[in-house]
Amino acid sequence: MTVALSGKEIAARLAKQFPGSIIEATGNTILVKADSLPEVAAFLKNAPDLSFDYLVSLTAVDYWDYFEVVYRLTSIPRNHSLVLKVRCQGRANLHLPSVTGLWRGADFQEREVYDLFGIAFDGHPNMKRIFMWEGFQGHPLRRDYL
Amino acid sequence: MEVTEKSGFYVYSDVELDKNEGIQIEALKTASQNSIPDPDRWLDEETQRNILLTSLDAILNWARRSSLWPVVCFPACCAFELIATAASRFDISRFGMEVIRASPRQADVMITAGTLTWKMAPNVRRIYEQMAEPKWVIAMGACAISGGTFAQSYSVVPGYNRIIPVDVYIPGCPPRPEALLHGIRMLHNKIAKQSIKQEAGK
Amino acid sequence: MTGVDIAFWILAVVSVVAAVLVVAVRDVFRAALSLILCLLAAAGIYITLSADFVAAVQVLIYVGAISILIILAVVLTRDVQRGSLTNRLKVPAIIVALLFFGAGAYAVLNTPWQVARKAPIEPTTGALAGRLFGEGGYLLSIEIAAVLLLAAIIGAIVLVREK
Amino acid sequence: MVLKAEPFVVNLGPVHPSTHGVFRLRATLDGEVVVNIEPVIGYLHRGIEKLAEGRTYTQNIPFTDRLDYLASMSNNLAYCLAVEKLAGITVPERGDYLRVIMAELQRLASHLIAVGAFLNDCGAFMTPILYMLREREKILDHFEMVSGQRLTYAYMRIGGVSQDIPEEFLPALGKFVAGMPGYIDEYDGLIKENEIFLARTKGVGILPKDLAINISASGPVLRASGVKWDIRKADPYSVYDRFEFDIPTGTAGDCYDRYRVRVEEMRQSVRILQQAMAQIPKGKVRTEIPLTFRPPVGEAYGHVEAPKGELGFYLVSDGSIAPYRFHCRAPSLINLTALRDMMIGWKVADAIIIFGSIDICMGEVDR
Amino acid sequence: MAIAGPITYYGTLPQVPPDWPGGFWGHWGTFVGIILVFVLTLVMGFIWVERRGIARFQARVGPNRVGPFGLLQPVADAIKVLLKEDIIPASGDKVVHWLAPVVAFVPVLLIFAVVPFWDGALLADLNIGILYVVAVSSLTTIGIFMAGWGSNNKYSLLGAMRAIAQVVSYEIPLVLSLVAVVLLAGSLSLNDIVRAQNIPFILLQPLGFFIFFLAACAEINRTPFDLLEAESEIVAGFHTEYSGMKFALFYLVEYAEAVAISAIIATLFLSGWRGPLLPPFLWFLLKVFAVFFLIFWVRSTIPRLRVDQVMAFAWKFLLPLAFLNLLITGVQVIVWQGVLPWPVIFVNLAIMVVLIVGWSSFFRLGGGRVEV
Repeated sequence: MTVALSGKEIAARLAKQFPGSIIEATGNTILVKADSLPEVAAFLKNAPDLSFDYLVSLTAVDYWDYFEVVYRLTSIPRNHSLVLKVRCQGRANLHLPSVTGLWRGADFQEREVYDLFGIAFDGHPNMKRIFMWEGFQGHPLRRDYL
Repeated sequence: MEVTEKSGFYVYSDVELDKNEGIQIEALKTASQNSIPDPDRWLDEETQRNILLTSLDAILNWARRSSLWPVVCFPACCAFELIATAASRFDISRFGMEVIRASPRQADVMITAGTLTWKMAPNVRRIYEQMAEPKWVIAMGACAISGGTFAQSYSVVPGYNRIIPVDVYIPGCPPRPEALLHGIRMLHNKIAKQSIKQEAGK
Repeated sequence: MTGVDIAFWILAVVSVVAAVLVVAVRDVFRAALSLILCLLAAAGIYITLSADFVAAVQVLIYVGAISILIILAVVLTRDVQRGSLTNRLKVPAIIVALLFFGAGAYAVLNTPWQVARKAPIEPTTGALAGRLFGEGGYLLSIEIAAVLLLAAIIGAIVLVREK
Repeated sequence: MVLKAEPFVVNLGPVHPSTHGVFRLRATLDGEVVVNIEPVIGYLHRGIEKLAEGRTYTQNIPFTDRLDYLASMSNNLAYCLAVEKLAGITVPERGDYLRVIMAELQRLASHLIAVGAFLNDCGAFMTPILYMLREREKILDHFEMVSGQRLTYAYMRIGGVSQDIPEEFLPALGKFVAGMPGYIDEYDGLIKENEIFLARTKGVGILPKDLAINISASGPVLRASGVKWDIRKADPYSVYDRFEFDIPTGTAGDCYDRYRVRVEEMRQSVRILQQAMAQIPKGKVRTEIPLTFRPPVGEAYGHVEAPKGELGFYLVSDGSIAPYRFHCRAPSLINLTALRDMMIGWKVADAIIIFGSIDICMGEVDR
Repeated sequence: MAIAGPITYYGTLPQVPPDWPGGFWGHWGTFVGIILVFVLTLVMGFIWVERRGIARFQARVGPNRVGPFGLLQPVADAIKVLLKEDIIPASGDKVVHWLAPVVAFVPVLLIFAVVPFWDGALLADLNIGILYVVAVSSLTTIGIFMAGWGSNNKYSLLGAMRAIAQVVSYEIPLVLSLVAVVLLAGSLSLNDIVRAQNIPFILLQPLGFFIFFLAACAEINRTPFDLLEAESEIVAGFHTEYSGMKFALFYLVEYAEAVAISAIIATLFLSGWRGPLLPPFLWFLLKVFAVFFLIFWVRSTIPRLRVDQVMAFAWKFLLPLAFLNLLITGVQVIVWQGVLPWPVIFVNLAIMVVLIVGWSSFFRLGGGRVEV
C-alpha cells in the first residue's frame, strides 16, 4: 500500500532547510512558493529517506484568481507519495520553473499545461504547443475559454 | 534542413514548420464551415443509357465493387471495429477488401474510422485528394457523421463531410462490424448504379 | 538485307543516340539511364555477332552491376537535376576525348578484320573456356586480375572501416 | 573515415500503417539510421477534459471509454475509483469482484492487440494479429454479454457496476479462461524462438532502469526495464489484495522484454480471473446513488494499473454536479517521452518496432 | 543467336534455323503467345491461390464472393486497377516515372524465353540459358529504382535504395549456387539441365537448393526480405506513388517474378517437366505451384528482417556456404563420377545439415545501434 506522507511533517522539514519556501501544508499536500520550487523538488528527489524518484503526474487547475500546478510524486523504492502544489497568480504571461531537469517525465506534461493553460515553464527544452496547432487562439482548458 | 542544434541532447525542429502547418489548418477551418453535399446525383438523374453503355457499365461496376481496396485512415476508436471486421470472424476479405493499401494512390475507398480533429483535417483531405479516381468515402461512426459525442469540442470537426464528400454514413459509436458490412453492401449498391457517362460529365 | 542487318542498324542507332545522350543530358540520373540503354544496345550487337555468351556477360556485369554502382553514385550526388556546373576542365577534356577518338579510329581502320561467313553452331561457351583456360590460354593473367581485385576490395573495406 | 550521407527528414505519420493511430514522427534519417526524431501529437485531441467539465459525474463515464478505447473497462474503473474517493462511496463486494474480472479480461484483450500489432510491425504479414483477434473476439463476446457493447462499454458505474452479470456469464467465462493458457502458449510457441524475431527485438530499443523511472514510464514498459512496480501490488485498489499473482519483470529493457512481460502478464491475468471466479460472492452489485449527485468540495486521485500503465484520474470538485477539473494521467502519453532515447541510432525498421513495443493508444495520448 | 543442338518438338513445328531471327517467325510467335498466356493466367491464378491460401493460414475465408470460390477476384481486381486514374506526381521525373513499370516488367517476361515447358518446348534453347536468366532478371532492379527515383517521394527512394543494395548482394550467392547445378548437369541450357536430372537435383544439391531458394526470395523481394515494400515501415516502398495501370504492372511484376523463380527452381532442382504418368506440362505446373506454395507459406509465417541483417545474411551466411557448396560439388563431380547417386544423396544431405547448423551457431543476425 502506497503510504501517503503527511504534508505537515515534510513541510516542517522543508521549512528548516529552505526558510520561507512553504506556504501551507494540508493532508498529503504541500503548497510551495514558485521561486523555491526547483530547490524543494531537488531536495525531495535526492533526500535519501524521501527519494521521490517518480513523477506520477503533472497538471494544472484554473481557480480564476490563480492557477495551481499539481505535481504528484511517488517513491518507488520506499512506496510513499506526496503532492506538491505551486500557485501562479494572474491570467496573463505566466511563468514557472521547469522540473524537466529532475524528472524527464515532465517533458510532455509541461508542454500540455503550456498548451491548455498557458503557463510557460522556464528551462524546458522545447516549450511549444503539443496538442493544438501553432496559431491556435487561446488556451482551451482555462475556465474562461468557451 | 529543418533541424537546428540547441542545447545538447534536445534537438528540435524549427517552430516555423509548425507555424506553417497551423496556418494551413486555420485556412482549412475557415474554408470548410459548411458541409459538402453528398454525391448522390444519380438518384434524380434521368436514366437514358443505351445497351452498349449499360453492359459496359455493368462490367465496370461489377469490377469496381468487387475489389474495393480501403486506404489506411484509422484515426480513433472505430478503427478497432474496422480491424475486427477485417479479422477472422467477419472477414471483409470475402468481398476482396483485405488488400488494405497503405498508399492512397492505389486505394478505392476510404473508411473514415474515428473522430476527425482540425489538426488532422488537412491530412485527411490530402489523403482523399491523393486517392485516384474513382474513389468513395464511408463515414463510419457518430464522430465521422457529425462529431458525435465530441461535436461541441473546440478541436473536433463536426463530420467528415465538412472536408470531403461522403458516400455512405454508418451510425453507431462505434458501429458494430455487422453495421460496417451493411454499409459496405450499401456502397456496393451505390456503385452498381453508377455510369461512366456521369464520370465523363463530372 | 537480312534480319541481322536490320537488327544491327536499329541497335547501332540506339547505342549511338544513347551514348550522345549520356554526355548531352543535364540530369545525371537520366544520363545514367542512357548509359544503361547504350550498354544494352551493345549487348544486342554482340548477339547479332553470335557472341551470345559475351552478350549475357555484358548484361550481367555492365547492366546488372556496373550501372547499379553508377546509380548509387548518382544518389550520392548533390545536385542531380542540373548536373555538374563546374566546367573548368572543358578544354583538356576535349583534347583527351579527341585523342581517344583518334586512337580508336586508327585502331579500327588498321586492323585486318576477319569476317566469319557462318555463325558457329555448337555452343560458344566451351570454345571460349578452352581459349581462356586451356592450353596456351590466359589462366595466369586471369588469376592475377582476380587477386588484384580482391586486394582492391579489401583495401576499400580497410579505408571505409570506422576506427 | 566515416561515410555520412546528407540527412533528410521523413514524416512517419500521421497516417502511416504502423503508427497505431494518428501519431506522427518527424524523423531525420542519415541513410537508414535515425539521427533525430521529434514526436508530433495532438491529431486526436478531442478536448475530453474540457467537455467533461460540462457533464455530470455519471455522464462522464462514456468519455472515459473513449480515452483508451482498447481498455475501456480499465478506464471506467479508474474514473469510478476517483469519483468514489471524492464522494466517499463504497462498493458492494460483488461489484468489486465484477470490476476486477472485467479489468483483467480487458487487460487480456488489450495485450492481445498490443502483442499482435507489435508482431505486425515486425513484418509478420498480418498472421499473428489475426490469431490474436480471434481470442479477442471471445473476450468481446463476454463484454457484450454484460454491457451490450463491443468496444465502449460504460459498464462500470459510480458505486459499482451497471447491472449484474447474466447467468450464462460465469460458465462461459470459465470455459474461456480454461482455454486461454493454451492459446497463450500457442502464440508464444509460434514466435518466441523464431530466429528473425529474436534478431529484430533482442537488444533493440533498450530503456535502462534509471531512465525508465526518470521519465515516469509505467506499465509493461517500466517493468520490462526491471522495475517491479505494479499498482495492483504497490497500492492495491478494489479487491486486488485478495488475489495471488506475480509481477513479471524483464531484465534488459529491450523490445523483446516488453513482449515477454506482456505475454507473462496475460498468464497472470488468467490466474487472477480463475481466483476471482472462485471467490465471487452473491449480493448487490451497486450502491444506489442518484444519477446527479454533489460530492463535497475537494479533490481526489484514483489510479489503476491499466494495460498500458498507470492510469489515474485527478478530479477537483467545487461542490456542483460536474467536476471542476477532470484530468487524466495517461500512461501512453508519458511512456512516449522515452521515444527519443530509445530510437536514436537505430534504423527506421527498428524505430517502428520500438514504437510498437511501447504500445500506445492515441485516444489516450491526445485525449 | 546460336541455338544449341537440334530441338525436338511434340508438334509439327519446323526446326529453328541458325540465322535466327532472320527467319522463322512461326516458332517465335507461337511461343511468345504461349508465354504471355502462361504468365498472365498463372499470375492471376497465383494471386487467387495466395489470397485464399494466406486467408486459410490466418484462419479466415478469403475472397469468395466474386465468381465460384472467388475465382474471378483477380479478374475484377485487374479490370478495376486498369481503369483507375493514372497519377503522375507533379514534382517527379515524368519520363522516368512512366518508363519504370515497363523496364521492370519486360525482363520478367524475357526470363520465360528459356524455361522449358516440356522437352524442347521453349522459345529459345540458349546454350547460355542460366546465364541469360541471371542477366535478365537483374534488369528488373533498374526499373524498381527508376520508380523510386521518378516518384520524388522519400518512402519510394528508401525502398529503391534498399532494392538495389539487396539485389546486388543476393546475386552473388544466387549465381554461385547455380554454378554447382551447372557442374552437375554439364550444361548451361535449361532444357539440358532437365534432361540431366535422372534424380532431381534437390536431392543431389540440397544445400544449393537452400541457398538458391533464399537468394531468389530476396531477389524477388518476398518475405522475409520484402524490405522494399515493407508496409509497416515505408508505406508501399517504391510504388507508393503509382496508381492505375502502372501500379497494375508493378503488381504483375511482383507475381510474375514469383512465377518465374518458381519455374526456374522447378526446372533446376525439381527436374522440370520430368515425371511419371502425368503429361510433362502438368508435372511442370505442379512443381511450379509447389515452389510458389513454399514462397507464400514463408510469407504468411515469418517476420521481416532488417536491412543490415539482410545484407549480413547474404554476405556472411549465404556467400560462404555457396562457396563451400561449390567446392564440395566440384570435388564430388571429379571423384565420384559414376558412383551410384544414393550414397551421394545422403552424404550431401548430411553435409547440408552440418554446414547450416554449424555455420548458424556462430553466425548471429546481429547489427545494432549506430552512434550518431
